[in-house]
Amino acid sequence: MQKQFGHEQRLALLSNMVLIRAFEDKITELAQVEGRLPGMQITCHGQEAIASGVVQALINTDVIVTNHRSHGHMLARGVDPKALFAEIMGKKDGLNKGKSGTLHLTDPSHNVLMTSTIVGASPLLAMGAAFAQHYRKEHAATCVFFGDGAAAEGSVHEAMNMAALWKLPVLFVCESNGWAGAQPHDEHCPVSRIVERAPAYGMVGEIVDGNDVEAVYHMAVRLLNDCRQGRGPALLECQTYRMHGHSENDVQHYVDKAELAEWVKLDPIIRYTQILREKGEIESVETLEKQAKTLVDEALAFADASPYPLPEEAMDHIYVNSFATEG
Amino acid sequence: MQKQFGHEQRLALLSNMVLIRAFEDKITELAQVEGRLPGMQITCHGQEAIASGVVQALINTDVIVTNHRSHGHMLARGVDPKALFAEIMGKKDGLNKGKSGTLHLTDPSHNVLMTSTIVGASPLLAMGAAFAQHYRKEHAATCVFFGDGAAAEGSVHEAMNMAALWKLPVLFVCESNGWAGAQPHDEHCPVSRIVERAPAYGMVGEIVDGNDVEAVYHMAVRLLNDCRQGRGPALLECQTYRMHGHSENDVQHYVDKAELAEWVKLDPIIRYTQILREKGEIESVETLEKQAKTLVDEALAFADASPYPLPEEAMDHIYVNSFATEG
Amino acid sequence: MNVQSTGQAIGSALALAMEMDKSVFLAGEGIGTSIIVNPHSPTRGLLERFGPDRVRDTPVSEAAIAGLAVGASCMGLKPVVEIMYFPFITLALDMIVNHAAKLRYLSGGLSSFPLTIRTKSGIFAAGCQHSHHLESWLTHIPGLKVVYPSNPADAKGLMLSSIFDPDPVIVIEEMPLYWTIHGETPDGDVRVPLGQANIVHHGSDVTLATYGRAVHVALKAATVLADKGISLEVIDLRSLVPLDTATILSSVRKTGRFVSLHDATRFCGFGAELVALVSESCFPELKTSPRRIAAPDIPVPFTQPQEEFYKPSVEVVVQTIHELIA
Amino acid sequence: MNVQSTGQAIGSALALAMEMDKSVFLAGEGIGTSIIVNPHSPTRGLLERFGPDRVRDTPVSEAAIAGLAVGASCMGLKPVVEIMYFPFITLALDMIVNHAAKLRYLSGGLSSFPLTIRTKSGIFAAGCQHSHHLESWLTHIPGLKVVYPSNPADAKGLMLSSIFDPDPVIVIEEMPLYWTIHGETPDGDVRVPLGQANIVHHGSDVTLATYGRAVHVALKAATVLADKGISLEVIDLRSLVPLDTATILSSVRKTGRFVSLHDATRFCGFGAELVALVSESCFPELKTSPRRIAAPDIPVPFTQPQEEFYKPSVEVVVQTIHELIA
Ligand SMILES: Cc1ncc(C[n+]2csc(CCOP(=O)(O)OP(=O)(O)O)c2C)c(N)n1
Ligand SMILES: Cc1ncc(C[n+]2csc(CCOP(=O)(O)OP(=O)(O)O)c2C)c(N)n1
Ligand SMILES: [Mg+2]
Ligand SMILES: [Mg+2]
Repeated sequence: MQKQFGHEQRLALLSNMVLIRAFEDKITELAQVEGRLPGMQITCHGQEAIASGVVQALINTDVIVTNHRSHGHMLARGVDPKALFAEIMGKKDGLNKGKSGTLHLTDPSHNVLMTSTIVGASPLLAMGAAFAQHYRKEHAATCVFFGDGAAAEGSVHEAMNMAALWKLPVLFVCESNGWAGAQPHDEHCPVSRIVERAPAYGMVGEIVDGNDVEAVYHMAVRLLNDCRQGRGPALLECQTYRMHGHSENDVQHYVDKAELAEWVKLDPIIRYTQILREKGEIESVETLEKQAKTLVDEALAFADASPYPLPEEAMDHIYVNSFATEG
Repeated sequence: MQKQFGHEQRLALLSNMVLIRAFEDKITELAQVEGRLPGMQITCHGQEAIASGVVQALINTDVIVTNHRSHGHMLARGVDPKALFAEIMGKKDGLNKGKSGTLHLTDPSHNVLMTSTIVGASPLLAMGAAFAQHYRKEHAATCVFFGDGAAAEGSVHEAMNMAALWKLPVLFVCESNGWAGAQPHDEHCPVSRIVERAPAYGMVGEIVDGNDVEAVYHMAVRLLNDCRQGRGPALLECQTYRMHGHSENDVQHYVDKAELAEWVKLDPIIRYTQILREKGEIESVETLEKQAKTLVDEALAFADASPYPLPEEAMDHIYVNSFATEG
Repeated sequence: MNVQSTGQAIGSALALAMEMDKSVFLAGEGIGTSIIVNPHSPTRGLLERFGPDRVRDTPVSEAAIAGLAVGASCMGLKPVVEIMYFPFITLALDMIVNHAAKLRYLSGGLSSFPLTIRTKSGIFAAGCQHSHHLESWLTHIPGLKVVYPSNPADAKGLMLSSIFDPDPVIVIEEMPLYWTIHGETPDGDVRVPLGQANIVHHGSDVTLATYGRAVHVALKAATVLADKGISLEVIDLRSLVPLDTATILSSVRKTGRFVSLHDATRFCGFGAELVALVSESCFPELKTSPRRIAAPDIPVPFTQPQEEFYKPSVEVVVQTIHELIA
Repeated sequence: MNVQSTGQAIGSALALAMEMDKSVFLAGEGIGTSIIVNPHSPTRGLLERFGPDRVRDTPVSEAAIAGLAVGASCMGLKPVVEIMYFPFITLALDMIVNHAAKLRYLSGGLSSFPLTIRTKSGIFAAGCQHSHHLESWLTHIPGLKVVYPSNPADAKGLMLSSIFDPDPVIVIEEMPLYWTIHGETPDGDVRVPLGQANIVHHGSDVTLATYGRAVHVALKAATVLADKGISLEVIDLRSLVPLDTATILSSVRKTGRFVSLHDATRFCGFGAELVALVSESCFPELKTSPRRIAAPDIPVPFTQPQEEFYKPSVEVVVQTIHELIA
C-alpha cells in the first residue's frame, strides 16, 4: 500500500504549493481593494508544504476535515479553483452556491464533506467520520487539520480521547504556525509542542518540519498507513509559521519583524524548488508558476462572471425535507 | 510551612475516615428504606483515605471544589454533620436550606463555595477560584476532586491547560476508582493512568495508593506547598476502587465479585487501624467508631426533626437582587 | 398491537430500526451497560442483542457524543446518540447548533446529517443540574427538528420517523413516562410523521396545546372540567418542529380560547411561541386573552414540597380555564 | 458629556470600572492584543493601561473563559469576560447555565456570582457560525440577567450596572454599532439601571418594542411613518432580563397596537415572549392582532443579497405597521 514516490510525485508536491500560493496571492491582492471580496480573507501563506505534503499522502477514499485556513487543503485535493473562487465571492456558481463564503468550503466530491470555522470543532467531526470508516470496515482514514491555538479547546481533547479509545483511523494534523490570532504560542499553550499530548492518549505522535514538503509527505504516508491498518489515530505536528496576518486585514502589528524575516528564508516553495533543481528534476519553477497563474486568472474570471444567488434562495438547503414521510 | 505530623495528625486521619464511613453507612442503610431519602445517594465507601488525607493537608484559606461524591471531602473539612444530613433530606435546616440535596453540598464557611454535579465541571470552577487566589496574591491553593471518568470531559482539559499556562495554584486530585458509572476504566479511557496527562501541560503529576491515607496526605502536603509557592498546578492521581455501586440503588450487577473482594482487603480504614495499632498509637478503632456513631445519630435526629422548607421558598435565592440600583 | 410502557416502546423502535438498517447505531453514556437495571429503560438489552459495535458505551464526553453523530451521519450512517439528561446537552450545543443544524446550509445542500439525538427530560429529585427543560432553545434553531412524545405509541412511531428522517432530529424523552405511562403500541414499522399534532381530547370551549408529561395533566384537567360542564380540547403537539400550526389554529378558531401548558419555565418558553402564534393568527376569533401555564421562572427545585410548587398541576389548569371562561 | 462611538463608550465603562474597583478584571481571546487595530474596539488600549494581570488574553477555550468567571466571581472578584462572537457561546453554556445561573440557587443563597459576560453579536459577512442571535436562550434561564444596548450612553451605563451587579449578567454587544453609532456619553460613573426600558420615540398609534441594532431600524421607520401620519411609539428595551413590562404594557394600553422587532429568527425568538406578554396582559385593550417582525427561520446567510433578505428592514417595519393600521 506504500505509495510510489518518484519524479511525478515530487513535481506534484511542488506544483500544488505553487498553485496554492498563486491562488492566495490573488486573494491577498483583491483583499486590499475595498468591496472586492466579502468578509475576512484567510490564507495559509508559508504553510503550503503541509497542505501539499499531507494531502498528497491521502488515498481517494480518505476524508479531509479542514478549518478556517482551508484553501491549501482544498486545492491540493484537486477541488476546482473556479468553484472555489466563486464561493469566496459568495456567487451562485460557487462550490456551495454562495452559502459558505471563504470559511466553510465543502466539496463532498473530493471527500471534503464538512468544514467548520468553529476553532477546535474539526477534530470532533473527523472522529465521527473515522468512526463511520471503522464501522463499515473501510480501509480508509480521516485526516483533520487544526491549529496550535485550537489545541486549547476541550473538543480537541474529547476527539483525541475517543479516537484513541476506539482506535479510529484519524490523522490529527496540527499546523503549529506559532499563532492563535494575535497570541503567540507561549501565551496560549503551556508546553512548546502540541505533540506532547499524544502520550496522554497512548497515541503515536510525531513532529516534522512543516516547511519541508517531503518530510511532511513521508511522515503522513507512514502515519496514514498505520491508521488505515487499524492501529488507531496518530498526531502529526507540523512546525511552521503564519507568514501573513491571521486574516488579510491584520497588519501584524504585534509580530517581530526579525522573526518573520527568518522564516521568509525557510519559504517551503523556494526550498523545494532549490532541492528539485539541484537534483536536476526541474530547471526552474517559472513554468509551474505560469500554469498556476493561468488557472487562477481563469478562476477569477469565472467568479467575476458568475451572478449572485437570488436573495430568496437564502431559504434553501436548511432541511433535506421539512416533513418526514410515513414509513 | 510544612505541617506538623505526629500522633494527633495520625489520629485525625483515622477518625475522619471513621466518621465518613459511619455517616455514609447510615445513608446506605436509609437508602434501602423506601421514601426515607429523596433522590439518589452517592457514597465514597472505600475512598475515605483520599478525602481524609488530602483535606488534612489543606490550610484554612485553601479552597475545596468537590463533585457528586462529596460527603468525605465535606466531613473531613469539618462541615457540620447535622446540617449535612438535613440537607441530604431536603430539610429547612439543611446546609443549603434544602436547595441542594445530596448533589451540590456547599459550605462557604469551610471554603467549599461551589459544588457541581456536572461531571468535569469542578476543575473549571477550581481554576477560576485559584485565579482569584493568584490575582490577590494569597498564599493559598484550590484543591479540586474529580473522577477518572470526568477526565474525558473537555472541560477538564481546558482547566488544566489554563491553570498550567498561568501557573495557578490548583491541586487537581483525580480519584481513580476504576469506574465511570457502569463503565470500567478501560472502556472510557485509552490509557491506564490519568496522571499521563500531566506532561501534556508541563505540569507536575504524581500517583499514589489512594487507600494509603498517609501516602495521600504526604503527597498532598508536598504538592499543595508547591502550588501555594507559585510553582503552578499539579495533578495527583489517587488509585482506589469504588466499593459500592455508583449510587446506592446500583446493585453492581456488572462488577466482578472477585475483584471487589480483593479490594475489600485493602480497606483504608482497616489498613490504617492496623498500622496505628502496630505503632502503639491506638488500642482499637472502636472508641472512634462509637464517637462517630453518636455524631451520626445526632445528625440524623436533627435532620428528622427539621421541617421541610415552605413550597414558596422555592422562589428564593435565584438573584442577590432583581434590579441593580443606580450608582 | 401490545401494551408497552413508554420506555419499552422507545426500546422497540430502536431495536426495529437497527434490524431494518445496518447504518443505524447507538452511542451514549451507559446505554449498553447501565448502573440501573430497569425493564423500562429504552436501551436495556440492546447491547446483548446487537453487540458493542452497534451499541457503544462512550466516555463521559457530551461534545464528543454529538460530534460522533455529526461526523458519522455526514458519512451516511444514521447515528442515534443519547445525552443522558437534558441539562447536559449544554455541553454538546456547539456540535448541535453550529454543526448539525448549520453545516448542510453552509455546504449549499451538498452534505446532510441524518442523525438523532435522544435526551432524557423530566422533573425528578436530583436538582436543577439534572432537570431542566430546554426545548425552546432547540426549537429556536433553524435546521433542527424537535420531537416530544407523551405516550408509548407516539414515542415508538416518532422515534422511527426521527431515525429515518434525513435531517437532525432531537427527541426529548420524559423519563418519568418510561414507567408510568403504558399503552397499546402497534407492532412493526408504524411511523408517526413529524409535524402532525394529535387531538387527544375533543372539546369546544377552550383549546389547550401541550406535550410530554403535561399532556396527562391536561387530560386529567379535561375530565375535571367536563364534570363542571366545560369542554376542553387538548392538543398533544408531539413534534414541536415542524409544528402543526394548522391543527392548533383551526381548533382555536373553533373554541375562541387558548391556553398553552408545559413543564418548562414560562419566560421565553415554548408557550410564548404558541401564544404568539395564536395571537397573531387568530386575533379576531379570540374571545378572551390567551394564557400560558408553565413552571415559575426558577430552577427546578430539589426538595419535595418545592418540586410540587414548581410543577404545573391539574388544579392550576382547571383554575386557569375557569378564569378564562368566567 | 462627550461624543463617543458605541465601542468607545463600552471601553470607557470598562476602564472606569477597573479604575474604581481592583476586583474587576477582564479576560478573553484577543482582548489585550488583537489582530485588528480598530479605535472603536471596546477593549483597545486597556492592556497597555492596566497591564496583563488585569487584562488577560486567554487561550481559545470558551468553556474555560466562562469557568474562570464563575470560579473567580464566587471568590469575590468581578470578572468581565468576553466570548468573541455570539455563536461561540454554545461552548460556554454549561458554565453559564448550569453554573453561573444555578449555583447560587443550589447553595441556598450562600454563594454568589457577580460576573459579567460580554459577547459580540450582529449580522456580518462571515456566515452563521460567526453570526447568530441567541438572546432568547439566555433570557429563558432563571438566574441570568441579559442586557442589550443600542447606543453609546446606554452601552456605558448598562455596562457599569452589569459589572457592579451582584448577579451574573450577559451583555450582548451589537458589533456593527461599535463604529456606526456615535452619541453623547456622560462622563464618570453614570449608570443605567437594569430593567428600565427607554421610550426613544413617542407615539400614539402603535407600540413597537425592540433592542440593539433594530432600534435604529425602528427609528427610521418612525420617521417614515410620521410623514404618512402614523404615530409610532418605539421602546428600546435596553435590558431583556429584568424586562420592563410596565413600560411596555402601559404603552400598549395607550396605543392598542403592538409590534415586536428583532434581528433574531422568529420562531421562539424574544418577540414571542413580547407578543405573548402583551396578548396575555392587554387583550382587552388591543385593537388588532399583535405582530412579530423578525428574521426568517434560517441561519444568517453569507452572501450580500441574502444577508439583506435576512435582515428586518425599515421597509418591512413600515409595511407591517401600515397593515396593522389599515
Ligand atoms: C470557538 C472559536 N473561538 C474563537 C474563534 C476565533 N478564531 C478564529 S481563528 C482563531 C485562532 C486559531 O488559531 P489556530 O488554531 O492556531 O489556527 P491558525 O489561525 O493559526 O491557523 C480564533 C481564536 C473561532 N472561530 N471559534
Ligand atoms: C456532564 C455529565 N455527564 C454525565 C453525568 C452522569 N454521571 C454522573 S457521575 C458519572 C460517572 C463519573 O465517573 P467519575 O468521574 O469517575 O466519578 P465517580 O462517580 O467514579 O466518582 C456520570 C457519567 C453527569 N452528572 N454530568
Ligand atoms: Mg496557529
Ligand atoms: Mg470513577
